Amino acid sequence: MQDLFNKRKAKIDSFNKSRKKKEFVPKEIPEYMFRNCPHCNFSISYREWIDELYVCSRCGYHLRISANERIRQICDRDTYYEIDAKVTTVNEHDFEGYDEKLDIAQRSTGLSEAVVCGVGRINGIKAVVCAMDSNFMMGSMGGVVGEKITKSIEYATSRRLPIIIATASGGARMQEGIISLMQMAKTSAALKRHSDKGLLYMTLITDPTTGGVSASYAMLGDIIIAEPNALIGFAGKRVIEKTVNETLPPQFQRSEFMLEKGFIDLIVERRDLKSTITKLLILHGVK
Amino acid sequence: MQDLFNKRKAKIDSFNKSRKKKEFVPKEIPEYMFRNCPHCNFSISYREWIDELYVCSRCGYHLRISANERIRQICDRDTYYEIDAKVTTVNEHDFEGYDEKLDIAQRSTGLSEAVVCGVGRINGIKAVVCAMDSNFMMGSMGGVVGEKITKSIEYATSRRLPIIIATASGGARMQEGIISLMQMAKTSAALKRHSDKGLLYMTLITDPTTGGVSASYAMLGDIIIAEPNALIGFAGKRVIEKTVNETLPPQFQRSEFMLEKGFIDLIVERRDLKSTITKLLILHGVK
Amino acid sequence: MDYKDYENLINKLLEQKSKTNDEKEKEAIDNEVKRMMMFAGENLTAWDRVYIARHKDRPKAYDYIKKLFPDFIELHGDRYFGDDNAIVTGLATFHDMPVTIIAQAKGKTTEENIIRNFGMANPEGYRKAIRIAKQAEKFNRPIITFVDTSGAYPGKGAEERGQAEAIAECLFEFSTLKTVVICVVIGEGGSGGALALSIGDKIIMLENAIYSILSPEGFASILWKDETRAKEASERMKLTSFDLKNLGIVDEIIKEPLGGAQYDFEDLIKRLDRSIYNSISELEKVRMNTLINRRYEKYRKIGAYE
Amino acid sequence: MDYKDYENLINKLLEQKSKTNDEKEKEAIDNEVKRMMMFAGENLTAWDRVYIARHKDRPKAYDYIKKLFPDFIELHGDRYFGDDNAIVTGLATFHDMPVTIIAQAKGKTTEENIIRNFGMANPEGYRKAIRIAKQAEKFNRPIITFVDTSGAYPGKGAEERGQAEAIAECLFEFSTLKTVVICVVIGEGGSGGALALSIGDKIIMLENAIYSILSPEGFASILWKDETRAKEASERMKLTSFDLKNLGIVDEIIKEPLGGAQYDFEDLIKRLDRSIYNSISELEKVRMNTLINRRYEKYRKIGAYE
Ligand SMILES: [Zn+2]
Ligand SMILES: [Zn+2]
Repeated sequence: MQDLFNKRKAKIDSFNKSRKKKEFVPKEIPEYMFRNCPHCNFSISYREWIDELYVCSRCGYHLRISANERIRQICDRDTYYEIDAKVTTVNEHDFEGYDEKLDIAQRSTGLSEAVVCGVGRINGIKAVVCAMDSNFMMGSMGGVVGEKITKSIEYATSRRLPIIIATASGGARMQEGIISLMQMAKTSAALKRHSDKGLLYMTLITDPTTGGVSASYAMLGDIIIAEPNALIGFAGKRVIEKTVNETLPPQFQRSEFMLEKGFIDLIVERRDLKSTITKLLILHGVK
Repeated sequence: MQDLFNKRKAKIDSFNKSRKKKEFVPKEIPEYMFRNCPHCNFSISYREWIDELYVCSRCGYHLRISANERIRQICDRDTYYEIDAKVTTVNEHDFEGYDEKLDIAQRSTGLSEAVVCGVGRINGIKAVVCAMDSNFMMGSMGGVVGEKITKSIEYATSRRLPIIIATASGGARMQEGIISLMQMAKTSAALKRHSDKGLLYMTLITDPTTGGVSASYAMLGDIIIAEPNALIGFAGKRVIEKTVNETLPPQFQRSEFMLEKGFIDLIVERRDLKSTITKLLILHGVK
Repeated sequence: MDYKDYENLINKLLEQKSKTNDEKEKEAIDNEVKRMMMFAGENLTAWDRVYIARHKDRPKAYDYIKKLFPDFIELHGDRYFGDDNAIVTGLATFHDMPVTIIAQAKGKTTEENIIRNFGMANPEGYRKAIRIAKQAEKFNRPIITFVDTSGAYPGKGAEERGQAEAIAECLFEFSTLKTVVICVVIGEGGSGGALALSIGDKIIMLENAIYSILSPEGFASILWKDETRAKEASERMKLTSFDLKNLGIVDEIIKEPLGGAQYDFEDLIKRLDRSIYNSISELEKVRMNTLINRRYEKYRKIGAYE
Repeated sequence: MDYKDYENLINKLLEQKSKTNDEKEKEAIDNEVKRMMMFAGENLTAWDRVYIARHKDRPKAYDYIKKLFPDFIELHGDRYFGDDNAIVTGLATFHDMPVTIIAQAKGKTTEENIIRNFGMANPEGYRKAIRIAKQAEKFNRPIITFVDTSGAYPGKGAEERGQAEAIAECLFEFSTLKTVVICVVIGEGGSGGALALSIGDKIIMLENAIYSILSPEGFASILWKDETRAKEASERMKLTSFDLKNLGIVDEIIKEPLGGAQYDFEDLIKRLDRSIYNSISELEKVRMNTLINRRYEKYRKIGAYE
């Protein structure tokens, strides 16, 4: 047991060390020189994908990106450092197959969990920035994700900093059961304390943000920004279709739809994201 | 000018004096011994109307009642006294025909204005109670109504009393123009101060409550009670029908409909009104 | 053999009993029924509790309200969009003290369930809960919530009107509500829809109630793509009152009569009444800041890692 | 002759001018136009101002926003039901200071008016305004509202979703909002729908804007059962900026160029900018309690009788 923990800890430590060097080598680089746009099928060189922030230069489709790439796009170079990066599960999860799944997710993403939390500067303005990674077990929220998010919020509260969370999550981490559910309460309560201090919380909702993450911190931003065409909702489309016995339109639960329904403040394209966040920080008196 | 004012003042004074004696002779007594229910056409003796609080014993239809009758039904006998009863227009209203209309309304109702405001006890519990009278120029709200309501709210605030307002109004007093409109702001602001002191405000919405009164104090109760089948809305039915070009169902804007739409806490029949108000006062810690 | 199978057997025995005139046979049946009840009731699996928690005869929120708060006055509406019958809110006196009730109300009959949407709330239900809770705060009334839902309603309109936002807002607002909040899980406590009304200073759970991240069927379907493995899922989900007490999520378990709450409801009510009363009395002595901090810590420590 | 008739004459003269090559005639027309503009513009009746206030070419909220707040970021939605395009809300910097904008936005074209529902808000518009205003309070941003609506939308859905409640809530919340609120009446200020966004510390009104309990047409229709007597009604309604200043409802009038705001918008903007800036600077010096008390007294004294 303790062995397992040490092993994982060592792995993460070594990853953290190695990451420093690799920071500006986006890991989205595919094996092939070209990657087609999943939406319009246009063939785009990976150099262009990188330059265009993983937005299709032809149709504007926003590719899902990793947590680290997200942070690179938002924060000033060399200003971001993780807080409580090493938080990881100390309990043995007795749910069959979970450890293996975690292990695979960790290896394939190079992350210890589905969220990266830290402090950085955005055009010089200091802020806590958390980014979820949908490549890590669909960005599902278990105890560690909830804990890291909560610690980040508490960090922001105690230092009177704004916090920005980029969400990307399929919902709760089923394997952790009720512990996972309770993270909704924990993160929301931490945000209430942050808000009561008059501090700014912005959410950046990215594709997909559903289930327990949508029904907690994703929807609690003073300002809720969404990327174009991101899926945002509580229940899954299939569940809803089964419940109401009708086929839902393709725009259902998408950013543009949810803006019309009154739940999104603004939709921002990736190329304007950093400048918009900066302006919003300034407009909220953050310096 | 001053003459006119003195004349009206004298009239009101004499009315106020005379009212003391007449207090328990309901003025709804019709000239004939029987009055048919306007809803089911059942013939009911006026003795029965009085005994049944002007509710049809056959179909339950709630007749519109005067402000004084409302107060009689809510407050303990001999406990109610008016506050600022003499507030009346000192300015000459230069709107043609308005003085005459006021005069007729005053003569026919025996009231100085469309609302009676005062303090009484409800099963022993002290409360400010205001009742509007739809017989007085359709219960329209002009400067005097707004002023009397505001003074009553301020009285309740300063003495830490709950306030109950029974609304019955066709809306703003057109003849007073913008002054009338501003009463919405004035009364709402007074209620905000009352609420910020942690005090209880209950509205009793009676038929009809529309326009400026509905869009101000009628809808601001901590608890909003409605009488059955009362008309409650902002815009008039004909205006809406003209706007949307369809015929509205008969239950549209009625208490039961508005409860379903989430704007009414509870519908209470007249015979249960006093006991319900009493219970609600107690449940809000008023003694 | 599941509890449900015993129940079927018992029902058959009782039917047999009603047809016979033989006093001896009747007595034998009674003894057998008793024995089976004892055996089945004392060896309940998680899956059995799922069955009992959802049982159509199990008392629903309104049954508790009627017994515990006979002078209950229902208050309606969210003041935005509608009045959601899946969540019932109102005021009552409890041991001479004004209290606010917020309850997820399943129906007992099909007709009632249609009106109550089978206890699955829409956003307006959660918004009504927030409105009523804020009034409780304003007037210093303790709040008692009753949790009994398979989850928030996954409907089209619910999504359009912000189910996620409404639930999040509940979690947000209840976390610092300046009044004592007691939550009682009486039946099914499923997913965020149940969690929204479970943020309080004391969580009481009936012995056979369940509480989980989602239904065992949904769990099996998501993890194993096989809804029929719900029974298996339930055994792993730690959804019984005992599991949740061990995890520190539930503070107190109210023992149920053999077979479930409906078998001796009066007695259960007596014990629940005492438990709620004691909880409020105790918590009302705590300074408000301390209460809010403790509430925060209660949730804060769940899933906290070094 | 109404202002509208002069406008028609002028338009005809200008058309005539465009067809001639005779320089002398052109000059004569220019002089005549000038003379007529002067005469008409300096003798405006209330009904003329109603016409000008509603003029399709009159600058609308978006025109003011573009000029006064070039870095405006629009924020959407009430977080309950929808995003109402009849009310536009957002943030901007104004003289290096973050401000919140809440504006009733009529359109200039039919297409835009259909999107903006002709500037007539639904309840979600007022609820968006409240949400954005409360954020302004949280982050200490002054609020600038732009009032331009014939009234709240009298639609079926608007009633069902609580138009009355939404407006009342605006009046209630704005009355103690702990931040400076400046209201600018730029066009039509009609009924409770306009009042909802007119609760502030300083009410600025453009010279030719109107503000009234309802439209002159509605007024005539209610009082005299005759909509066609709107012109007569307008003269009695005290709806001009000068009337409202006399009544103590409006604090400052911004003079418009001859013929209305569109004839020299740049100049108007310059003066409006200065007026808003001065108002905020002055009011920001006032202690918050004093500000709120003064705001209360401002409305308190209207229609106060002995
Ligand atoms: Zn593409
Ligand atoms: Zn009748």
